[in-house]
Amino acid sequence: MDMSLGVLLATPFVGGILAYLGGKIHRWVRYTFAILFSLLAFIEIFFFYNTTVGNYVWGRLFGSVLVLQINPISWIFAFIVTGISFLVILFSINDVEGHKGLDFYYLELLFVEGAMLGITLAGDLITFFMFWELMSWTSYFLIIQGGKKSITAGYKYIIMSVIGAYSMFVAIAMVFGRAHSLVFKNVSMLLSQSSPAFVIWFFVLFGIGLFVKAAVMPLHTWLPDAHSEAPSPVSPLLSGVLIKMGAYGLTVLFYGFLSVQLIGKLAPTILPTPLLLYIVEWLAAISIVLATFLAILQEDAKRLLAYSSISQIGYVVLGIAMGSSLGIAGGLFHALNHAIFKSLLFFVIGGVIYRTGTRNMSELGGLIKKMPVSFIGALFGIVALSGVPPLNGFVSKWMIYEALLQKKEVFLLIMAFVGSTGAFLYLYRFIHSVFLGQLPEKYKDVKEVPFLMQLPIWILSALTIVFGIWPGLAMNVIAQGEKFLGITPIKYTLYGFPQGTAMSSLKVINISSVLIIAFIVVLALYLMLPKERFVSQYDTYAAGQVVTPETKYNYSYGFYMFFGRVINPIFKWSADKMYEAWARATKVFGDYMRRVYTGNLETYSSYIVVLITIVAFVLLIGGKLW
Amino acid sequence: MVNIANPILLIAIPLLFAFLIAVLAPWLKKGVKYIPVIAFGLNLLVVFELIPDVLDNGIVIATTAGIKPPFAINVAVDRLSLFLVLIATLLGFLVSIYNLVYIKEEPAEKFHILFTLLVTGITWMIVTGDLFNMFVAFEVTSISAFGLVGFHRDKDAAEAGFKYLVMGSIGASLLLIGVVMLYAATGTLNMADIAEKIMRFTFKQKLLPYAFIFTGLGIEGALFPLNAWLPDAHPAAPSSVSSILSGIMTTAAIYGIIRVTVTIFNYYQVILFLILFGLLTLMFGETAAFFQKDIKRMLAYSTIGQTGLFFYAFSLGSINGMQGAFLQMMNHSLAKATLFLVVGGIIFSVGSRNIDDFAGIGRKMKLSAFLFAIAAFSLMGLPPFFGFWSKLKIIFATLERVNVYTIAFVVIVLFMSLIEAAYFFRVMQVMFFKEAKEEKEVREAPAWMLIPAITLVVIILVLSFYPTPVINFAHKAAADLVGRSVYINSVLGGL
Amino acid sequence: MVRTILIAIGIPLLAYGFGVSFMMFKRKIAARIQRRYGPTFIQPLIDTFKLLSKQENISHGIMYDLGPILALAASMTVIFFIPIPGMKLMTGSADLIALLYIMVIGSLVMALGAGESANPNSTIGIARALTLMLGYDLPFVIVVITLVMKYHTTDLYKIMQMQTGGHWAMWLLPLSAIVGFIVTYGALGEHPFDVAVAPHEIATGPMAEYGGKHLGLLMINHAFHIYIELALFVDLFMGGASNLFYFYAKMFVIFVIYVFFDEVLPRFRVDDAVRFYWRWPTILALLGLIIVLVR
Amino acid sequence: MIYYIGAFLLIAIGLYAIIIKKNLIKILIGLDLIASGTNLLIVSIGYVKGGTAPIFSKGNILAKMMVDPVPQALTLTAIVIGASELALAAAFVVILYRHYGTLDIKKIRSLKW
Amino acid sequence: MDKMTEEQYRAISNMLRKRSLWMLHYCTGCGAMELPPTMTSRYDMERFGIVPYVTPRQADILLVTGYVNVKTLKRIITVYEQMLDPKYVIGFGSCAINGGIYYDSYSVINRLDAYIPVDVYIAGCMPRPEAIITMFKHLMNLIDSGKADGYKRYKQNYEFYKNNQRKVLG
Repeated sequence: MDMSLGVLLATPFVGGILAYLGGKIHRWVRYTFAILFSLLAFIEIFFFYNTTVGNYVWGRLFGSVLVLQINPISWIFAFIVTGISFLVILFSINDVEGHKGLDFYYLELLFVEGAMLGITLAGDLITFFMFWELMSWTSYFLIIQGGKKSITAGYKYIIMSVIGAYSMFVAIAMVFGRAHSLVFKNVSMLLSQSSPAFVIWFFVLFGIGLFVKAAVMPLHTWLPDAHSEAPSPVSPLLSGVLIKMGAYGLTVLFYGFLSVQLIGKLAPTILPTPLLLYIVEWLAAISIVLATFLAILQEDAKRLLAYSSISQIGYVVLGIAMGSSLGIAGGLFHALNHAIFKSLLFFVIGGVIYRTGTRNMSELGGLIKKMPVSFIGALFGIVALSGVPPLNGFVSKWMIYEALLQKKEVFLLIMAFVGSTGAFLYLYRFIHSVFLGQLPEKYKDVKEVPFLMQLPIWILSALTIVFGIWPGLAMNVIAQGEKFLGITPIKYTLYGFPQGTAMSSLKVINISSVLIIAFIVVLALYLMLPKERFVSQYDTYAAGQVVTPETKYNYSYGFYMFFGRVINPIFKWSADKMYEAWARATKVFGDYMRRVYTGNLETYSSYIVVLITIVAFVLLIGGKLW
Repeated sequence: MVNIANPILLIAIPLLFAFLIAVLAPWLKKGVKYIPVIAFGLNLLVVFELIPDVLDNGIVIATTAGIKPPFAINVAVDRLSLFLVLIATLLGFLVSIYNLVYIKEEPAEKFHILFTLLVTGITWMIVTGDLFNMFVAFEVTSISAFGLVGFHRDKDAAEAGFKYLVMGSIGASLLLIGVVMLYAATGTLNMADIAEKIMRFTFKQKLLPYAFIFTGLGIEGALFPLNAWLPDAHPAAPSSVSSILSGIMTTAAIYGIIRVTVTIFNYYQVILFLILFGLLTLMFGETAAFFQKDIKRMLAYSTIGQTGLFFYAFSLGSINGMQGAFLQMMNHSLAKATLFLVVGGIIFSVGSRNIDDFAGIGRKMKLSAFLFAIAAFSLMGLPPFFGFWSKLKIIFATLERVNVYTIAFVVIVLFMSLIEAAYFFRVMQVMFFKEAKEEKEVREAPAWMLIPAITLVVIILVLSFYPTPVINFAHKAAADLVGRSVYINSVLGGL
Repeated sequence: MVRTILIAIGIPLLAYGFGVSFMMFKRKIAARIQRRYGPTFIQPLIDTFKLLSKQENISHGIMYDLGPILALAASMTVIFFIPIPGMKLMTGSADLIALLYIMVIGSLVMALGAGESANPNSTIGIARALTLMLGYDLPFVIVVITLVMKYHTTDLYKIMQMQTGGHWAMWLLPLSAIVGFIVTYGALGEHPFDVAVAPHEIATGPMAEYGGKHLGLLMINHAFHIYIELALFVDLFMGGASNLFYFYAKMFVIFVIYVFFDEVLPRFRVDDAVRFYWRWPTILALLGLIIVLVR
Repeated sequence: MIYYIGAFLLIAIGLYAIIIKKNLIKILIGLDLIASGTNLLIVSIGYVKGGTAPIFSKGNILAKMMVDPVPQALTLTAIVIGASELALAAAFVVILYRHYGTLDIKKIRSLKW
Repeated sequence: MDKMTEEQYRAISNMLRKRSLWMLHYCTGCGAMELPPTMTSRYDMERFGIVPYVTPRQADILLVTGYVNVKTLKRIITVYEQMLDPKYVIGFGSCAINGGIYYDSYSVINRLDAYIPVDVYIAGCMPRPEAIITMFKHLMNLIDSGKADGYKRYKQNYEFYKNNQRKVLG
């Protein structure tokens, strides 16, 4: 049983290498290996359903053992990783066909999957960090395959990732200096015995690394660029899975290494939540609201979705940081849901880009008639994302709100709500500008995406319904996970939550069945009425003016310009500009610094003299500067 | 039966062959170029023979003239030396294979002589147990390096060579002064003996000689204010020489400093201010590298940075720190040598040293680009490559004690790693993802130039996925070094 | 079982009756305010019938058809989650928070339907409506939270029950009630918040391309909408009612006030509407919330 | 003592020449001065006042009165090395002169940071 | 039985339809001047269920108020074709009937009748509100009795109308 974890982890890596080598023979060999091994990993995951396998030692280093483990919490994330990766590979086959360096692409894709799987399976900090870095640079190579602009975006991504990872590195090294063992259990034991200052340092440094990956404001600036510039099939992987690794890390940090009680002891608790968690909650809430507002004002479809990801990951972090059973369950469930619907939306827009070649929303429109399947996918995606019943986003958002209400964190709740309402705005903008409205003349021959690209859309659409109506399916694992973390597991039913879990009970099945019955009734009424005839899109009201195909009679540029007038004052300052200013300052400073290498022999010789003097002097005063 | 596990052979064989080249050149003509390969092949054999001995006993000592150590020049190979000798010989061997194709310019035989002498000098410097011998080895290394840097005899090479020469000879003089001062104080030149005798001295009495030796070796070892020759000299030299200079020569000089500081002066826990040198070297090297357009110059600056990194790790003064330093030395030697060799091949094909001209290399010279990438990853310390483990160790060693200083050190080290990652990623972007402006006919480098790089990359990969033996070995080496008695006692009382 | 079926049929009819009667009253009262005679009392019913019986209907696509259908279905769904006198209905399945989201389904789907009509007027109307929604959502959420904090439950029925006997939230939380009133106003889309429809600017916005049976369904939906907003306000702030007559009376009082405002005020520009909502109502609502929290 | 001061003075003058002087030949002279100073230092360390050469075969000379032989050996080595270094440097100067047509170090600055 | 219900349904629907006439006034000339008093408090058109509406999709009556020239005719036809059956057209004022004082202009259409079917004309330059209300009453009677069948005529004689339109519009 222990060995099987190693097998699971090795699957994507082996698949990647085989796909790479197979690609040299024939492209279908490559595809077969890629699909086969990603599917294999996904299937292997189910052998670990609801099990806790600990401590498969796979190596030793510096006196610490390297351990793999799996528990229900990591299972959820491993499930997301393998599932979405599989779909991404399916989607890739048609989408990136004909590009250069495809063997390398699939290699990287499977390596990213393997690295993320490694993160979820890691049982000690060295393994965790190793796979974390591996994930960063392998995904970097995926991102920069998206064209010219993506290189800058990828550069930003890798720099920020590396900064985050190094921050985490310092935290890990601090622990290693004390514990000399980095197995999760020892780490939590050490932290429970350490001084508050040490724990806070650890928390902050480790947290920064996770926040960068989870794109919590103000460390989010890499995300909009990277997600929008990456190749279409990579964006779902980034948005759906990669940023979830941050959420997983936070869960492990908050409740694996530390615990609510322990964090509570670090600072006086006048608040409903321990201070550190409370700060995290506020950061999450701020990213919810600001990212939502930014998403509303975007013109680029993928950029819009990228900002939406920042906002939605805000909910995840908010839920996880809450510390209550319901909140954590909500956060984890939202992580799962977000992986489903955001990947779905990115797949859809990927298909649209594949067919039309643009992602500028003001150039698109009216694709519903040409790409109905994509439209249905987008519809499910936006309904799920906006948190409207009966799809899955509703349940998790509801849980987070109820948890906030339970803890009386009202201001956070207000922000979460506003973010959610704002989501209607940008999501409507997304679906309208792409699928509704006027079909531009140049896209009148656009076809639906090929079957392999439809498949992920169908599967994920179905999942939004499944998890929306039967949230108990997910709660089953999440409750196990909470038990594993030592938190009271959440009470749930298959269709919702009984009285006492939240402020009030919830039965999703009732809402959806009433909705469906009402729909059937109204549809019956509608069908009894005189039949309608279909008219062309140009037969539309234009105050008597005749609309011709040459006329662009569509509203899609500057969709919420009037709203922009209201909120623009907030965005005078941006974190991105600040970072760029820092980078520039560092660069200028560095440029001055390197002028010591003047290239003049006499300068260099004088350095020697100066140095001897200094060394002699320092030795004279005892050789001790400190 | 002659026991070939004798460290003296390490010096003797290549010296002999170096003179053989000079002698045989008129007859062998082109065939001369195979002599260094044979020489270092033999050396490699010797080193492999030495390995089990050193692993068993911790140290192997050889003496000359049959007199016991304090009075005779002796050669001692302990774990640390073995570590470096192995790398030096390996690099010497591989690079001399590389030279078979790479060196076309005349006078080739002089190049081969100098090259052989260079590697010999480095090996000598590492294995010697005698301070004055170290000076001589230092000079052998330096002079051959001066010659090799100026080998192209063009504008840049001459200027760089001249700068290097002036700096180097000042350094040599300083080193000699230091050595002589020690001799005046103790009356012996044997390292172990000096170490024994110098124990009676007060801290301040030891100062001046140490300052001179440190500065002298520091010039060759590329410590911060003394390293200004390096970014000129390394790029000016032929790529194969650059890989030796960057890969092992600075490391050997740093080895000298380590040996002097720890074994002779026993200063390693006292003079923590050496950390400053490490950090400054790191900072200036990496920052300057970030701005370079010329790839060899960038790599040269990166060498300065790496040297700073492992010197910093060494000057932490703990066993773990030294372990990290040794690992990083190894990583740097292998990776940087690979980089220079690969870049040499690329420049050979592209005909330019400007990074921007490398656009599209990733497609046309797949193997070279791949080797470059692996070596660069290892140098940057990306997992799962070997550099990751060494960097991990360095950071762990720094944070054994958590205080404001160590945190600040770690921040600097990591920030500089970030800059390093930034410029290497930039190069790789250009190589792999930028389209070439004009379609030039670029062919893969000749096989003989790739084989050494491939070998090195294979070694890196093996170490990456199976680092445990090396890590343990480095730990033992560090422990031996810090527990000075092993060295001193076995040299003085041994045999 | 029979009772359940009766309720299931009766509640929508009742809601429609209530809603359509308000529509009737509205036109009559408005006429009287303008010193006109006004239309026949059953004019809205006539209009609806006429629209539904139009002999020709056009469609721009499936989503265009589904828009009004789903909007109406969603409104009918919402009705079952708002308690009416003596009946809990399905409030146990979805609490106040869920209700807020169920209420959105209709508008969202309607927006999609209108979007497919490829008419920029519709799109602008929807953009405005959504923006306005974001505007009034902020104070409304604060008000809802205030109520939840006050009564320690999110169950609408329980909130209603706790207000029986004259302990109306309107008296206990006057600030929140005022804000709730203004917000309901915006949700109804009457002057000065009729930015989404704005017939003179953007040709009735989302409805620009809708005619015939689709518009008929939307008129029915409008009746439901009025009922939903008013019933929610009455349930939240006026303690529901003990019987249907009181329920109707309370809704009627509120509605008459709306109509008065509606008739005398001009229209906001949409960003001004948002600014308005984010200024005074929000401040008042926050004050109300803080008062509840502090007590 | 005077030898030591002299030796260090020579080294200092050499360094001065390298740092201040702009002519390549003068820099070479500076280098030579440093080497000479070092050699002087080494020899003076082994020097015993009134001592003789350390040749045992002549007999009847006290070991105490002998000059230490090791520094002399060192000096010889150092002189050889110094000479070769200087020769190499001179070669470089020639090459530089061929390329630049001048010996002024201010004009030989193609390599910069 | 079926026929009976059909008849009754038609009767009822006509009865209700005439009570709910939503109009779209196409203000081509000065005739519209008299509409505001008709709509507002003094004459209160809403008494009869007549309300001005905005888009052709929603409206039942197309009010062509004033002269029609070639350019506006195109718009009128578009609007008319966008309206949903049953729909009615009212020629409002002398100009709509025969060009009025612009009868000899090069660009004015003299007979609206030839291009779209007009159900009711109302004479006057311009018609007073009383006249307008009388006209509406007349239209209601026509609808009630099923005689306001302009939209049917348009479909039956589609080719005729199209030909006429084509002649003018080219």
